Amino acid sequence: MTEKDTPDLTDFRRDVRDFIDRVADDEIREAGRKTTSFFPPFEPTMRWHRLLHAQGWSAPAWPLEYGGPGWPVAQQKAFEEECRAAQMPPLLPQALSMVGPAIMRFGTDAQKAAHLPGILSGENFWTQGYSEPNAGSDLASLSCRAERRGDQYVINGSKTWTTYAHHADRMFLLVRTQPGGKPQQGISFFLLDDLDRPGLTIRPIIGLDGLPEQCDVFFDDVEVPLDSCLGEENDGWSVAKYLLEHERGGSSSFAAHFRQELAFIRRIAAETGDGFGGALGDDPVFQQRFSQLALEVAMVDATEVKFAALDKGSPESGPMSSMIKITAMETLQRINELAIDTVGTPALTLQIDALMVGSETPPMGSPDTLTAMPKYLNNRAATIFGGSSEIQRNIIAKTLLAP
Amino acid sequence: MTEKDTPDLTDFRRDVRDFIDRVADDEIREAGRKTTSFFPPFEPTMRWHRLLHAQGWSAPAWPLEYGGPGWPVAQQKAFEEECRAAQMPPLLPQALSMVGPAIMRFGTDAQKAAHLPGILSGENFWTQGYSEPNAGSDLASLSCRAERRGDQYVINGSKTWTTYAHHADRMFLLVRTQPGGKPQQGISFFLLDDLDRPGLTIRPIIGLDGLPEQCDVFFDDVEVPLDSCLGEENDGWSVAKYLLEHERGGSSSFAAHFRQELAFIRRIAAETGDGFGGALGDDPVFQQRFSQLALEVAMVDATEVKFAALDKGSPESGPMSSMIKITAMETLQRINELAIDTVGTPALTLQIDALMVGSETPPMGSPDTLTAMPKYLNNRAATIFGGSSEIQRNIIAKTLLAP
Amino acid sequence: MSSLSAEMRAMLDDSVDKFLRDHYSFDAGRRLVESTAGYSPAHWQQFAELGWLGIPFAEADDGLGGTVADTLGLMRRFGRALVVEPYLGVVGLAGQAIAHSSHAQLKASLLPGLIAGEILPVLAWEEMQSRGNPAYVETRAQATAEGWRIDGEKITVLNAPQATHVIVSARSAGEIADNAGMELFVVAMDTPGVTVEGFETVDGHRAARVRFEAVAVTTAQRLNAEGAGGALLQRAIDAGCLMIAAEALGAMETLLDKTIAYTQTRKQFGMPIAGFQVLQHRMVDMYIALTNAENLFEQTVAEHGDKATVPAPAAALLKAGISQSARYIGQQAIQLHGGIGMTDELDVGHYFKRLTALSLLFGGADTHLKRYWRASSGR
Amino acid sequence: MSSLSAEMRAMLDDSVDKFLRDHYSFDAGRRLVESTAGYSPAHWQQFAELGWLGIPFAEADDGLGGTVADTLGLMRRFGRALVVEPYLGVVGLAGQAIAHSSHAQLKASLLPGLIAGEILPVLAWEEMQSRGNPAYVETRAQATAEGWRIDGEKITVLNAPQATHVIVSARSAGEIADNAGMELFVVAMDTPGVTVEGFETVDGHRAARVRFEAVAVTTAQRLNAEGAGGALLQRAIDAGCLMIAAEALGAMETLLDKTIAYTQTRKQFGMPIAGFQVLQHRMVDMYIALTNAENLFEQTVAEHGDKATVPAPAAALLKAGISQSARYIGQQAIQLHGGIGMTDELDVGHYFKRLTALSLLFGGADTHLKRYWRASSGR
Repeated sequence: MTEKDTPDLTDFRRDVRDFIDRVADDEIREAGRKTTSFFPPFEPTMRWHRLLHAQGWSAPAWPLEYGGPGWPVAQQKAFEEECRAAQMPPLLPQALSMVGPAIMRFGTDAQKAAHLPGILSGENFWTQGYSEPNAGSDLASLSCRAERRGDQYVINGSKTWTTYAHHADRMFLLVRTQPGGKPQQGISFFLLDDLDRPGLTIRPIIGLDGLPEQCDVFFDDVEVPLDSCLGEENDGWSVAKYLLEHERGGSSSFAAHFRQELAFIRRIAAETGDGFGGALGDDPVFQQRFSQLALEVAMVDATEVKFAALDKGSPESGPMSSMIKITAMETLQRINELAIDTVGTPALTLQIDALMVGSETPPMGSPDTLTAMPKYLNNRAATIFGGSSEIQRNIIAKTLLAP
Repeated sequence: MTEKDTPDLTDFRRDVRDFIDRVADDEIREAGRKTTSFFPPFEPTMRWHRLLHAQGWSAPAWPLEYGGPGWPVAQQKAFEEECRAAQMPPLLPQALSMVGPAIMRFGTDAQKAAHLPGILSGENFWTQGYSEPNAGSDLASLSCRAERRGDQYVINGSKTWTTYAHHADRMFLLVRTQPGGKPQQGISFFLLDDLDRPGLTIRPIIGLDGLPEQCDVFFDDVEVPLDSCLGEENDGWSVAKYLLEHERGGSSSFAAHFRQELAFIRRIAAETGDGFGGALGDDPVFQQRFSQLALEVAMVDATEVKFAALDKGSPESGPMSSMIKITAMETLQRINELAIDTVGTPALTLQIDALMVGSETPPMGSPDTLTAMPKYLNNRAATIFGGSSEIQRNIIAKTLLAP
Repeated sequence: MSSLSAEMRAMLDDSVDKFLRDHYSFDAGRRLVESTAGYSPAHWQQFAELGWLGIPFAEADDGLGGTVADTLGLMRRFGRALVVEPYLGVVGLAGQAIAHSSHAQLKASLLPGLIAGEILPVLAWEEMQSRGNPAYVETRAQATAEGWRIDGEKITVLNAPQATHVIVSARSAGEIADNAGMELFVVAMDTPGVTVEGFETVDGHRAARVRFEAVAVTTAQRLNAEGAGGALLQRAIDAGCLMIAAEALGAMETLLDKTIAYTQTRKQFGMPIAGFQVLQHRMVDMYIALTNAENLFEQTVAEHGDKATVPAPAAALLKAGISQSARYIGQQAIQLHGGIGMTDELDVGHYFKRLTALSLLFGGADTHLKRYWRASSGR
Repeated sequence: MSSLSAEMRAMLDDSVDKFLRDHYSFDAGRRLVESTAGYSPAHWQQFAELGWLGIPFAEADDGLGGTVADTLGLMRRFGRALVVEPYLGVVGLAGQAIAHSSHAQLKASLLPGLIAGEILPVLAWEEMQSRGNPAYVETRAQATAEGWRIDGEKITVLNAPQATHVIVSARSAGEIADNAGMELFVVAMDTPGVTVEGFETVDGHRAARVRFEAVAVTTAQRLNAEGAGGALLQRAIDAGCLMIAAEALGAMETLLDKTIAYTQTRKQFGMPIAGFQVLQHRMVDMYIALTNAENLFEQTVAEHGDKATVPAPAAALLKAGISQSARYIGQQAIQLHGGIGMTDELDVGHYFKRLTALSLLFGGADTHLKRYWRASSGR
């Protein structure tokens, strides 16, 4: 990796490592080690976000004018790689990588001023309200609605799969502001700057790993101001589309993440028996599965690099962002599956207590094996959320087969 | 395998082996070794058919009344296994396993008398005329038509993928006898007892291996007698459906065939270097691919046994026959792919001359490797012919998702 | 394959169906998972009264006179209902080790209690480095003046927190992965030196790490003739593999049914999602995976279910096949359910987790494909 | 990655496109395959005149002053048009071995002739047991009074029936798979003791088994310093791998385009078969396989294309990735074309066969994944 860096990046990488050594406390490090999905433990991760902000590094991909560091793509990638290599928790994407760029693109000056600083600093955390019980893959069929009543909108309906809503103080959501017409029409993109409102209820959903990560959010005559709308009223679909592509494109580097997961598997295999007195890591069958995944990760890396260099409006950009989502998420699932196969039956131990940051409960067996099963379970969602693999293939097919 | 046989079958197996030792000549054996698709070299295979007939063994699955040996399923399987183990060419299925059973089921006494003895004896060979250039997966859209003119039908149109039509003296085919209505309606199933007719032209098609196996057949005002119809006029679809299910169900044992292919790969791997001075057969990565295929073959075997015991009219029978087709053909393709990977670049040598039965041209390198590439190439058709894998999945889906 | 009459088996199947219908709704099962014991002792007593605990044991030992093959209908139904009672560990693994013991007196002292539901022995064979190979045993059995001293650690001992006795494999001689030189001792859980570190598994079952530190046992506690515990252990594990194959098939067929039903109800883009060809073919592939695994299972049971052991090549292929289809069907059931499949509330995720566990128990697909090669090469 | 100017590369690409458009229809290519020579010597002369044979050679040697990276645009276009001229074997494999030879005089005596199209040297490295490992060499080079004596047999020597010289790898010292102790000799085809058993390959190219029996050569024919031929050979093969990666990408993108076009034309069940979701997703997966392979290729070339050798881990992953995508795209192109794809008449089958060959040349995916592990473990 390092050999292709210019000398500047080598210095920069050292600065990042030094910074991490200096400021990351034990809990932040523990949160990094105990991250078992795309959403790391909330409190320590937000603290890490704020520490990075103090250094000016919280939003590597943001433009200078909004407080980004103005790094070229290679430097962003180097930063990501160093943070991953040091096992820092990845910053939560909802605010920084999702609603933030949408506000930059579509927001009024007032909206930018009201929301971007808190996103950048990590003072606020946003949850995403897109899916509904009857609008998953078919997002355009959503029915949560907002009606104007005087100088307010009144929201009724519900949202589901709102990540960390129980930790969030802000929310962006899609609501129907005009019934009838085509399904995509009449949808608006709302920004809620306060979730502590009458009629708004949040209910955490317990996931396969036994922990809450997603939530249901219910709206019962919830009043929000008229300036809640990002972009034009009834034109929220354009905002959502922009945001989805931005998200799929991988503002973060999947390859750096996956290489860390592979390193983790390799370490476990070196310590695990093969049942005949040798190490599993010396078993050519293990090695071949591992190498196959290294190939897939190299492809994810190459495609991310290519995508980063693409003009985001170009015709290739849409299909390639879907392609990254498919390839990366399916690769991740295979990596997670190799991890549980490498750990073997010790992966079956349920260790909810030991997984809590700051927990006194030690992991059973090797600490390396603690997260294998929760990752395997949680990341089954990786081919479902943010547009399922099937939907992504439909999207690519549309372009590929266009006459 | 042998341990589950009753003592009778053990004797029977020995009888089969003795018979093969006694009567199979060198060319028949060579034809077995040089079979590179589901269709073995024509002449020696038909001779083997006639030799088996003289022993009463040409049609193991036929009922006694039509000249079958009346063997139970286990004995048929044992017979098939012994023939495969001795690398005899498999008998051609078009007459014995396809049109034969259809004539038994739908034929008049006259038709049975006219056709079944020649099928049983191997005196006649039948080709199948189903597909047309514009009617492949969508067979019901066929347009080859027969009109009554006086006491004749007159056929116009064409058929394609007619296997060994250039060797055949008879042909069964689907023709449209009544235009309009639903696509499946108005189709008749014809038996042609002579291909040497004015207006009938046969053109062999060269395949991926460089050899002719399939043909185009063109009909230009070809006259055939009115009694050519098997079953009711315009009801040929019922006959074709019966026949397709019968065919898919595997009247022959795929598992026995595939086990022989695996044995062949194992032998090659034992003789092939791993590039470091050892044998490829000792490479655990090779062993794992091999074992995975052994698992798939065991499943094909188990499913064939289950299917053989099923009542052919039962509701499970249709989907299971499609399932066998899918599983067996996809497994075969993976076996053929492992074979070329095992042989390596010597598989690239084009050896059309050496592949001819009776050829003076010796194979280049080990004779075991001669057929690897032609099999790989030819058997790409295995998931296309007789209803593609996609069509088979559609068929299963219909049953599986029936309310 | 079966020693019980067809009528008897049908009666058993019916009694299992009835019991599960009455007592084992998904919610009822969840309550048992969340209970301290992790199963229902009352249910266990009923299993005993219904004769289920005695199915694979000789009538002379108070059993029903059946074989392991006769438990498979029950296990399949247990798979459909996500039953958490320790049937696999107690009746299957430990029960088979005891039932085929060469030590008649020890057997007679244990089996009636097991069948009556009074004692719950379990089997401790797996070790940190054994990766599905029962012959790999680091745990030592050293001869002492009074008998034997056992030292070692066993992992993933199924149902150990619920057990009264543990049968432990220990090495008295031979190299680390030799089949010879192995002993199986029956040890009461409260024996000094035995430490049980119990836990819940991701699929709601119970297991433990069990440590043996200078545990003193006598030769009277040994199930096998000296050094010959390997074959007995393999027989018990073969039985366990058949039983979890049946359980996995029950879970897989349930998941496929639920997935088909869900996709026919769930509407997106104005139609049931079962209308999309890609999802149809996915379900077809699930059906194919299930049916091929089921047929292989039935063939293996028909050919070998009544023998002392399933030949290693056949046993290995079956476990590999079950592990792979369990993975595929579990994963696709989640995928086709979408987000709702990821929740603790819906049963689908629990079937998925149980299948994940079954795919790993006794060694996964990779392990068994390697075992197949070794066995079919005569090694 | 490139030593030529962007203008120069664009000019070359244009000249290749124009030539292929004018001279390389599918039918014209088939006629060359069926000809005795298996290629067109006249085309070859044109390649020389157009400067193509000199692309990756220094200007001092009469070349264009480019690198292997500069041949990749041409190779990709050759892949699209199924070109059978011996560019890979002569300019790529043999050319690179000569160009980086430490033996200046030998190099000077060969390169101008190669670039002028007057001599066609090829590279004989593969052996019956070498399975993609160039270091595995049984062929012996024994020192004699006059120089060396070579004995051994090489397989799949690309373009050997068309060649004037063969560069042969032979072992003068070391163990059977050592990289050290290897020599590369340039041998004229008509040297006594050299036997060429030529054949056509399934993909319409030409190759041969070449036997060396007591072939006498002098040290002046050796391209490397004593025992140091291994690195030179690896460099030539690395170049060959990059070149066939480009060729494979050209063939894959053509197959995908043809498949998309065919499915939009071919009607079944009253609609173009491209309307079926299952086939749409299949083509999406072909597109994904192609694009990921292409991106990995571009990244590898950008990072390492100008270096002496591609680091082994990156080279291994690229070849493995190209082999796998070549298989997948080739197989699915046939499947989606149906029966017509199985015929010799249609070009689709010929692309499929070329991709099959490219997946096997220089070692297949399994071989290179193993190589990746070894290299990334520092072995």
